[in-house]
Amino acid sequence: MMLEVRDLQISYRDQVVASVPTLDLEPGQVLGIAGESGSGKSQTALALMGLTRYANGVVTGSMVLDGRELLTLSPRQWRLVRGRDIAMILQSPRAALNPTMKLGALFSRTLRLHGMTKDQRGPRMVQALAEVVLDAEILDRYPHEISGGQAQRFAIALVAALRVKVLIADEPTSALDVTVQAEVIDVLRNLRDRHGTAIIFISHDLSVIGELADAVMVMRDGAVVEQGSAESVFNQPTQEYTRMLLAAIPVIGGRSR
Amino acid sequence: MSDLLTVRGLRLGFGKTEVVHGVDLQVLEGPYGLGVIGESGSGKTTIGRAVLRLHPALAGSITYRGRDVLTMTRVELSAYRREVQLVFQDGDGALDPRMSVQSAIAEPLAIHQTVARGGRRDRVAALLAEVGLGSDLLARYPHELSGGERQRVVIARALALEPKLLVLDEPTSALDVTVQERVLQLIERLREHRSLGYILISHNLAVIDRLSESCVVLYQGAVVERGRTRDLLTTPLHPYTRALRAAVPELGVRRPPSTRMLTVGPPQTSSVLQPAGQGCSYADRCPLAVEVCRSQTPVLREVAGREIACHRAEDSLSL
Amino acid sequence: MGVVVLTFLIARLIPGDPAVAYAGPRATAEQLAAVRERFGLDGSLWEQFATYLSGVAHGDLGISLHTKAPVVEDLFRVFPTTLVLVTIALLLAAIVGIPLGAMAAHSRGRLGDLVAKVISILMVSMPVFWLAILLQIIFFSRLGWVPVAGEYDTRLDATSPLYTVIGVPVVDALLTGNWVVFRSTLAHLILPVIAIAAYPIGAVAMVTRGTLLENLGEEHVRMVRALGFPERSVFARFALRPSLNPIIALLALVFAYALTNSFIVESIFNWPGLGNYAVKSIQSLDVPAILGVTLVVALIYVVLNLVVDLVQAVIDPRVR
Amino acid sequence: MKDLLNSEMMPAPTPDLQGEPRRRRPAAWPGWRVARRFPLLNIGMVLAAVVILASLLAPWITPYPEDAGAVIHPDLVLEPPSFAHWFGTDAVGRDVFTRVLFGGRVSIAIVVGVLLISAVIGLSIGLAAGFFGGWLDAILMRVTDVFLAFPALLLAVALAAMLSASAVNAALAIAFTWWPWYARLARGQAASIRRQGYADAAIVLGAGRARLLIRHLLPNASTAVFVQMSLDAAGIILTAATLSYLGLGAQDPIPEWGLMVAQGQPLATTAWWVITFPGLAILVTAVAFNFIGDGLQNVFDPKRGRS
Repeated sequence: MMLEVRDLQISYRDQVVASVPTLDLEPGQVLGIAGESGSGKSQTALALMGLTRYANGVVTGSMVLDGRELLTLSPRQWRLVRGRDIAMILQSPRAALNPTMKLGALFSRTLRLHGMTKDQRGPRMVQALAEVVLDAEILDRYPHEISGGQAQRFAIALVAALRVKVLIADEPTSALDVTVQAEVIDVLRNLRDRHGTAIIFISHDLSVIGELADAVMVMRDGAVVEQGSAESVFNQPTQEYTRMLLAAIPVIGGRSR
Repeated sequence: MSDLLTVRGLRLGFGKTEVVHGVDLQVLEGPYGLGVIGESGSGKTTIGRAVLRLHPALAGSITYRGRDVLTMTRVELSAYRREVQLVFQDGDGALDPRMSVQSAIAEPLAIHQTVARGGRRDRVAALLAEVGLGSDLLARYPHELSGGERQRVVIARALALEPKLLVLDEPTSALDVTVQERVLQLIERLREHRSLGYILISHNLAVIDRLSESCVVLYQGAVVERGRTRDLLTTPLHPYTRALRAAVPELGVRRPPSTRMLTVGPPQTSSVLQPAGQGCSYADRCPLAVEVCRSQTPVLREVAGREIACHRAEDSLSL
Repeated sequence: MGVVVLTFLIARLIPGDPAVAYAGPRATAEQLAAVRERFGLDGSLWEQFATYLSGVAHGDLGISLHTKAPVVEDLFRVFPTTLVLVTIALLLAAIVGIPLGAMAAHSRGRLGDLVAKVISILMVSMPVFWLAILLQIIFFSRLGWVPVAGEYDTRLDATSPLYTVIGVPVVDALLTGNWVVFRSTLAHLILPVIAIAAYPIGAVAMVTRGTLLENLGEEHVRMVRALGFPERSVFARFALRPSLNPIIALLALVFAYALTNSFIVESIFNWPGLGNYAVKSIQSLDVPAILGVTLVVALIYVVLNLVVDLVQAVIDPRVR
Repeated sequence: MKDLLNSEMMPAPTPDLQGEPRRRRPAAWPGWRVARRFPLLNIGMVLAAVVILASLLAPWITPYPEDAGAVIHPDLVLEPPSFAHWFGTDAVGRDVFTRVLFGGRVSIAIVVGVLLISAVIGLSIGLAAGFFGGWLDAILMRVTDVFLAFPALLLAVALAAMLSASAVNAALAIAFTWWPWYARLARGQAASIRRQGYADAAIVLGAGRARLLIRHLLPNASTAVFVQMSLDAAGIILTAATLSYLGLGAQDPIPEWGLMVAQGQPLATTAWWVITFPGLAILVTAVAFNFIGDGLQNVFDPKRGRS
């Protein structure tokens, strides 16, 4: 098992906002975390990135990545994990890019931070952009000059260039139009197939998760309600709440006028 | 059946840029739902606002039960707005943060004096009950309500004047799925009980499918396809509608990317939408585009029992 | 244009007869009439305004009643001194205020934040005239650490004569390499600069804290943290840069404020600048001079806004 | 100490066990319980209360109330602080403590007067401009721009010089320079509220302009105006004191803080107390109002925490 999480508990000011008893991830696997607002899914993502401290939260339990315990790492050691082993893409792709920086500058700085020489960086950037079907010309743009879908694909290119083991995608398509959402999902699937990146895909929308996930975890009010393979959760849900979530998804042709 | 609302050749703009280029819509007497499908930038919200004269029209006509809406005087407009109401997307902050639920729902009653002061409290409670909320919420303020509760309050307020026509602008897109389901059920129930006609604006095809008889698909401010909702969504013809339909994730159906009509398109070089000029506005993204698509703007024409603005509609039919 | 009208109206509406002020209380009626004619005070308000307008258009602001020299010349003489004083004070405000605000944002909600905030509020609540007098008493009269009054010790003229380049001693001394006088000018600058800088320091610190915190809560900061950037560069490079524009806008606003405060500080420290000139003009009902001063201030404001727009466009591509 | 400003930290997401989470944001005055978590707000309110009470009660709590007027005690000239004269005596032997307390009445009267005048003028103009837009907006905003192009203090100095020097005229001069700021604030508020969904909703429900203005605009703009007024109280105190210091405000027998500093300035090297205490009074009052304004800002808009 590449990533093993046990008894993870996230709290703010002594109030537990999310607890995850077990979460396992293998290379190339896509785990979908589904839940409505307030379910604790985004808090789980923050904890997996080691970013909870910046929101003054506390994490207990254990998170082991390739045999290495992450929770006991110092902030300095965490920095070397983020961007090398684990990366994250966020819900509002354009807001997630620094408004005063050209995309190329951010890309180049990030690769430099993780030890790539100048000669390595250029080809790596172009290759990664090609993987997400973006022209290298985009490197000369500012975030406000590109569309939301392009921004999200750019963020995925960053992750692809870094060759991380785990990508955490927190509602990566919720702010996008359906057609653009489909593009982003294709690009994520491509990333997984090409580099064997494991993906934790977080969404409020079970049907989007169904497009990509091998395993599914359903959360509610900070607790895990149900988890299992995608087939079992979608086809034979054991919990009433999961059934309700599934039934609530409006389907075309479900009820006709 | 007669028309409740008819929109003809409606053009709308912001400043000098036109964003809606001659749109026709038709809502029959209720219970009847017209779906307006569109993504961001399609002009769908502006159309909804124009129907209520919250946005000025550049050209075209809006007719409500035979009366011309665009030329109404202030008094006529006030009467019109008693019969036509707007339900916003929750995120728009449709409730005044400084008003309690009671005063928010009572506001239209107070303005139009339809219910005497003494009877208002009962009327408000009855409206709340109709949307499935208890009168314990009367003293609450918007920030003390959940998203679903707020949207129900907005609906109750819109119902206070017994409207005949509702404009529902993305009524559930800000809500969690389970809450969305309950709001959809509410709309379904109200349309039958109150014989409501409504324009349902949404990007969610499944919501449109469930709540509308007929629908139009907007792309960059123009209707590209129009027809009976069931036909249009089961066998979409316009390449854009097909792309939309293919992009909708469906549970348990995991299609390989190649079955989508729109996979990852060519790298877009321009972030701004193309100006509406010569040719089909969808040509750049369309897999079926040929020479004529770039030189001539397609107009709506009847193909296989529906209207479609596409030079290659026939070819699309045989795909 | 609006500014010109407003300044003219204010100056004309000041009660008292400027001709009397100029000619003295014992002047005869003929003398007064002569003065009025010479300064164009004899026509109607409209005529006076028209004359004045055409003068402004030609760069002629009339003749000062109290220095009896052309106002334009006076302004060129006194303005650079004030400009140097205020600019140094504002530089100090940026150098002290931005780090102070950044420190507050960094220790948000903890003791450092509270201390920084109390310091900032004390700075903006300080009556500038009182601060100037206190500084003078404590550091000059009591401790004798630094000199006051004037721009430098004029006794030095005997040993190291100062050559005029632009007419501002501190700059002249620097440009001509006159280090003795330069040291003296610096010592003379310390207290006035502190007095003027107090308010800007507090204001800059508060705005820096606010915009930094706003940016630190943005998604793009979370993103670079998630990419593994160290906190130092998250702060200095990724959060501060988008925060600079509000700070720059504030600096421009505060510049105007500091300019007015410099009037008071100048008169307390006997500094031969625009402020001193303005105060004397008001006291002697010197209409052309008052108009000139207000025009200069308004002009600075316009130029400042232009500079701010340019700088903001350089820093933030969204503004372009 | 760790929890000093904890309410400003990122709010912990509190799961709502009844299902959907309810948004928690302070829309209206959130009450004293929250106020207690803002130490500066409390210190500010206590300081302001002390200053206001002390000046209101000055005739009864000062040891020498007659010293607030034009009296001379040749035998008591420039006494240093002592038990009998806490803050010492001035150049004509008047008790500085008494005069400082009485001075508060002048300052508070000026603050209240200026705030009332400028807020009423500024709000009406600004709300009208933001609400109706169009040419009215263009004209009104050009006028306020001209005013704002001027450092307020300079304009006030010029105006005060033009009127005869008195506390009332100083207040009028300040109010005249102050209202454009309210006009701009109110215009911004009106324009932003006008874009909110609830403004459109009210129109659709049939609300006329008057109703929109009174029921929706005013209540929603009031928070920002309130915060601005408390911050401005500090600015007005400072401006008023500066005018008096320049001799353009209250005149001699009136105990005004700025004036007292000006009168004491020539003597300051030998009798530090004549300028120190009036100046401190200005500082403390300004600090109190700034604390309150800053605290209110945090209470109403914790995310932004502008200053």
